[in-house]
Amino acid sequence: GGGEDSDSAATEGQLTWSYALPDSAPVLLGIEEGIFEKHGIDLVAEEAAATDLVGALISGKVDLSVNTGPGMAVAAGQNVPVVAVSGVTTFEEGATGSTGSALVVPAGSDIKAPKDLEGRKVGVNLLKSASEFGVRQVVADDGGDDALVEIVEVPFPAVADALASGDIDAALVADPFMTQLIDGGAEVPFGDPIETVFADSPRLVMTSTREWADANPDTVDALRDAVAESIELADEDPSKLIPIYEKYFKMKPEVAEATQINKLEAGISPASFATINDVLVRYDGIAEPIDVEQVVAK
Amino acid sequence: MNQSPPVSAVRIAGLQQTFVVDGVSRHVLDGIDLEIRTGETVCVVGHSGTGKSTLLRCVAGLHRPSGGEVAVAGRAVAGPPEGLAVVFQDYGRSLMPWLRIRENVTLPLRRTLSRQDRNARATEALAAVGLEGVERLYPWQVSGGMQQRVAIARALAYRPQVLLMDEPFASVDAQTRSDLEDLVVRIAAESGLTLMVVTHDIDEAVYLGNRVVVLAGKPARIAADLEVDLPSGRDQLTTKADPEFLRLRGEVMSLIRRETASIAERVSA
Amino acid sequence: MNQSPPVSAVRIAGLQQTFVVDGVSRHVLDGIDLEIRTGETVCVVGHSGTGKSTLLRCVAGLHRPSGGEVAVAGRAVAGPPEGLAVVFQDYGRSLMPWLRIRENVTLPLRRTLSRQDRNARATEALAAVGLEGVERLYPWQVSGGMQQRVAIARALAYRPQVLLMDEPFASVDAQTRSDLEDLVVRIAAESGLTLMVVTHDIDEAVYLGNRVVVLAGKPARIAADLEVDLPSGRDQLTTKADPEFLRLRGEVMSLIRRETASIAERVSA
Amino acid sequence: MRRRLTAAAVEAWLPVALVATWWFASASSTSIYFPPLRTILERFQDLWLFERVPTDVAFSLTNLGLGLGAGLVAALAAGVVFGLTPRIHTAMTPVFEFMRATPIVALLPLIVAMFGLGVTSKVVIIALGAFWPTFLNTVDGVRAVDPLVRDVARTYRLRPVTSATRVMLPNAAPQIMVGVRTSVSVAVVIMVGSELFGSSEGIGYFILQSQRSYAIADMWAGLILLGLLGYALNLLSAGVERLVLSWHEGRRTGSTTVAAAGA
Amino acid sequence: MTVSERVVEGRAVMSGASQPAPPAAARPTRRAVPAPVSQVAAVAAILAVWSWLAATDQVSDSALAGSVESFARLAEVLGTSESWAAIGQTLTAWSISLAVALAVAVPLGLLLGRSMLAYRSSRFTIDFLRTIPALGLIPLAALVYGASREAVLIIVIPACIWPLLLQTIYGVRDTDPVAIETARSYGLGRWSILGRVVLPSALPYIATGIRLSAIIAMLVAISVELLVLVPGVGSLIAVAQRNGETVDVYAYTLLAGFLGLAVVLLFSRLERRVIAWHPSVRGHR
Ligand SMILES: Nc1ncnc2c1ncn2[C@@H]1O[C@H](COP(=O)(O)OP(=O)(O)OP(=O)(O)O)[C@@H](O)[C@H]1O
Ligand SMILES: Nc1ncnc2c1ncn2[C@@H]1O[C@H](COP(=O)(O)OP(=O)(O)OP(=O)(O)O)[C@@H](O)[C@H]1O
Ligand SMILES: [Mg+2]
Ligand SMILES: [Mg+2]
Repeated sequence: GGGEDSDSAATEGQLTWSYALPDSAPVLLGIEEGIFEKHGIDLVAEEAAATDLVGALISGKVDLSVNTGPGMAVAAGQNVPVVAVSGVTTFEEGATGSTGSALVVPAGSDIKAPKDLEGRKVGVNLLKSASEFGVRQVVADDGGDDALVEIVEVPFPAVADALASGDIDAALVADPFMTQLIDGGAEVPFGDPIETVFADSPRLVMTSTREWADANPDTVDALRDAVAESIELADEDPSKLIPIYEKYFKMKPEVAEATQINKLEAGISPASFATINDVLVRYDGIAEPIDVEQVVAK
Repeated sequence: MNQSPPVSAVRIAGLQQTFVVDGVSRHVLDGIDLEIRTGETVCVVGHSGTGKSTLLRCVAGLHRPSGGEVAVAGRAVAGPPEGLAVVFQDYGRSLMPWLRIRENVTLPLRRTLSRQDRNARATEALAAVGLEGVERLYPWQVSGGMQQRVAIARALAYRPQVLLMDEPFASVDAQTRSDLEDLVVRIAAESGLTLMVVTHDIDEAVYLGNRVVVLAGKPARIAADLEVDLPSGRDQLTTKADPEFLRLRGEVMSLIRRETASIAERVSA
Repeated sequence: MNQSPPVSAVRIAGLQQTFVVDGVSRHVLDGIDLEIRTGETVCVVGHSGTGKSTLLRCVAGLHRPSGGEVAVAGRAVAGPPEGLAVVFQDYGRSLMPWLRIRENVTLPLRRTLSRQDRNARATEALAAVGLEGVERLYPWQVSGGMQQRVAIARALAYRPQVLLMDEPFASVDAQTRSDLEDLVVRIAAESGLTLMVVTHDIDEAVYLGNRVVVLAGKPARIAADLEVDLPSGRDQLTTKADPEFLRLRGEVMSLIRRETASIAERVSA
Repeated sequence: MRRRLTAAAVEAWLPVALVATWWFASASSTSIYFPPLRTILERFQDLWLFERVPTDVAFSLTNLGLGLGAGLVAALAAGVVFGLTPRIHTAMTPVFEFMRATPIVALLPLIVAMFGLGVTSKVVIIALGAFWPTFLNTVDGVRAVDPLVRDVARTYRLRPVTSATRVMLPNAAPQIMVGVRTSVSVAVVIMVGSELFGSSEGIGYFILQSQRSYAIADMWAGLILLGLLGYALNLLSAGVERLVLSWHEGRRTGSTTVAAAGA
Repeated sequence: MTVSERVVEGRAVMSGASQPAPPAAARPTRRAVPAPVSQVAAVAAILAVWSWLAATDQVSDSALAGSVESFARLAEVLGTSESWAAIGQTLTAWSISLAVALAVAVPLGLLLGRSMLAYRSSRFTIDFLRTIPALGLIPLAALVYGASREAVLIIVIPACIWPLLLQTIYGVRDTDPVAIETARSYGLGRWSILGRVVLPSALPYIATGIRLSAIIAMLVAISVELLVLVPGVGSLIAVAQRNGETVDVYAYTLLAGFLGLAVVLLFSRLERRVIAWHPSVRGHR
């Protein structure tokens, strides 16, 4: 059950799950379609803010949450006992053919390759996240010095003006802002650095505390199966996700229609954390590589 | 209404004042007509609560009258007129507690005088009212009577053409009071100041005034307007013993008494 | 110090008061000794700024004296004593602007009386000072003299054993003033009230007091303590014409004058 | 000497007691969000004494100083005008109150769009936040001026500037000061918020980054720094207050009454 | 009813206060522009600036929506039960916070304002805590209480206690010493003086504090809702922002602004009643 005095609707046998990011949509689809019920799981979904995915979990307010691969690594690096129960998406583009995010520059910018970002200012939505690490890594991979790139946090709605005024020279943005910017003439010189860097690393994973996972191995298995089955369903027909976006993320139909979904992947291989370890250690996201066993539920 | 000749410093015509409290009108002044010539001293007497202060405030342009007209130096009063100073009845509250006594006195002089001149004037005016060595104190550090004299000094230092004083000597001892009376008489004579003094001391009214105006009734009207026919070089001893002084004093007293039912009569027990 | 007998309502011994302003000591009261018997009326006179109000505040327990002792009803004063009321010189500020006049008067009665009794007392006391029909106004809606009378009514309604009044009639007209004087004399006689009145009106001091204390000097001491030997059934006309009255009045006046250099002499002209 | 010791003891006992309580209560804490105070203080020493002072602290304090200064000056000027001019007050109140009630978090993109990502937009939102408490108190303080004092100013026909600086502002000063002190702490809070975006340094930035990377002891160390900063700023405003309001304190306490003869 | 009622040419129009009666009809009067007209003019001016900013290329569409669209959308969302539920949730959190703040800050402020000892003892602690930013504590609140109303309250309550506490302390200290001496000399006890003299005299300060805190409570509640996605007006804004629906963002922001305005108007009216005696309300004598 949920936390002892949680005011969520969780009753005996129910599991509460706080979701965030449109990548959660396949799981929500599974709930809608009764897949979780079929596996004997009564999953209640509650939306959470993207910046607050660990707190409620640790305090026992919810049983399950979501996180990103790099986010989990950072948490594990500080000994936060969060484990991945199941994967949902990776950083690769999915059936819709786009990750829905990219690095954009103003029309006519002389930034053509990652190395050109040296000495420039790049806006990202969240620092110390895959966005920042991705940008730094592509610059390094291109033979540049990422220390010369200044990365600042810019809220998506402000990116257009920040680019226009020259406050920043490039920005890593996601939809629907990416499409708006491109429609407005912005250019995408070299794709999505996050995808480039992290590729098949887990993007969205479903998480729980280690304690919970250890105590409920059967439920963990059932959850994995249910997620896998939900993903299969979404993979077969991505259009099924559109009503989910509308219902759970309150998107307008046009926006829901245009929303991209990354590659769906329920499994988490230990190897898939190799890149994350590598990159995060390099950029001080974590002090030393994490033990993958430590972040994936058995 | 006909144009007032410039010789009248204050002209009040058909003045009415009404306050509305909790929806009930309190009619305080009704049809006051009064003309004060330049250089004249008019004392206003009347029992407590008649409307003396209200009248003064209308002249000072602090109340908009409900009816009638007030003109000072020939110009209709809409706000406080130029060259007019007021010594308020509530002198304590009229001093700024954040300013030292000297600064309180020099405050109105900032428009016109240099700092040095201001200070000189303040020292002079304070000395004139018998206050020396208190320039650097705050108003709340001196006694009630001293505060009242600071307020008087402030008005004198301003050198107004028209000076309105509301019970200006109420809080000082008898000796200081007569000294201040003489001071005011002398300044009025020397500088052609037009003076309107509200007082509840009938001796003082007759001693100071060229005219004594008795305010009485509810709403208040001018019950009497008496010329004081005393020699102009007044002094406390001879003037107050003058038979004319005593006659006027008696007359004013009886006029007021007629209007005022004695409290004693009204008290039940 | 020896135990004071209960008959003395107020006993002041060796009272000293010093204010330190900007590091400079201003020595105001020095070695005041005064004993007021129960039921006695003592008037304190002295020129403006001598320290009369300061003395009163020490008796009321509002100032801690710098030296000496004050006892009221045989008990040393540390804070305001029981059964003592004060009418402040600064009456305007002593009324609470957020309370209507009736509530201002009943405020001190809340401890002891029911609402109905309180209101009855207030109405009675207000009537006694000549204020009717103003119970529901706020203090700032009535004239200065009326405010002063509200403060007096509040003190009377409280029915204190010891009443301290600081220039209580300074802002009322002559007629009301004599009525109030008589009222106070009558109440004092009827109820055995011990009264200490600061006044700058020498006539009033002699008329009201069983004793007149003259405060003078810098720092102030008691320059004279005169018994007033007038018949106790006083009235404004006969008492004030009594030769003894006139003699005392003259004596007090000359005592004060001796101490006060006339302002006129000090003004440089 | 003795008196001074007593005064110090009075000031200090509560903070000391609270810190002690925190120290012992957290000593064996294993909660990641509530690390032992000892750990926090160690981090505090490492971080703020004085490694990050020239960068984060200097950056934040500059923004704070500029924003607070601009906000307070604007608040005083506008407060006097509004307080003295009922017509302006009446006309502008709905607009002002509406603006005041608009959540700035929702308008961050607009502010970035208008003032850029640099220091300007940070200073602007700090100024905006610091404006209100002082402004409201100034308006109310000026409007509360004793009517008689206002009459004095009018009859002596003081120049508007004299009237504002010598009469209205000093009269409102006690109330203005409380506004200023609220403004100061609001400004610190908003300074932290302003470093939510477009920053790569600053105390607020540091705290938020620590939080996101689960360096919770660092976050607490940052919060403690802010508290100390707030206290220091308050000392500063209390000093200003002592200067500005000495008359007020004297009148209130009658502090000029001193028992000279060793009573 | 508008705030303009509070001041009509510097005089209060209300029961309890008094004013010189209006001049006789014959007198030429210089009437001011009626309050509503000037207010509408001011609002129109602001709307014009907004429309101009939105219409020109000063600011991109993703940062600023047009004024007409935003108001139209506001009217639309006001027709949905979802918005009303959100308003209800925000107002509940707001009213609880303000009530708690009042219940704590005013008595505590009275105590600290009257007792130098208590004030000195707590000065450091208060100044220290006052400056710890609510924003920094949001994750902690979310940790302990999740995305729930408690998380909002735990942040909002302190945020509105501090200003109110400070205002009360200063208001208490501004009580006229003569008034206190009067009360003392009439033997009023400690508590009577506190309740009958000090509190009424501090009310104008407290009233300012309440108006400050009321808005702070609203702003912080909405911000917490926005950042932690606690249901309420704030979470509506957050969702709209995430989905890039600028018009919605502005519609809900307007909604928040109007909520605040309503609150201020309510308190201004209350204030006029409670401190009818005060010069700022009774106007000019
Ligand atoms: N708080 C204070 N600080 C400094 N000096 C003070 C203070 N209060 C009174 N004094 C000084 O004490 C002296 C006596 O004041 P007090 O008010 O007792 O005079 P008083 O006899 O009542 O005069 P008055 O008749 O004018 O009211 C004055 O010179 C005054 O300056
Ligand atoms: N603001 C006001 N609101 C209502 N009534 C008022 C106001 N000001 C004055 N009054 C009333 O007007 C009347 C006259 O007041 P005013 O102050 O002019 O009297 P006064 O003649 O100066 O009396 P005093 O000698 O006692 O000072 C009083 O009855 C008073 O109640
Ligand atoms: Mg009067
Ligand atoms: Mg005195």
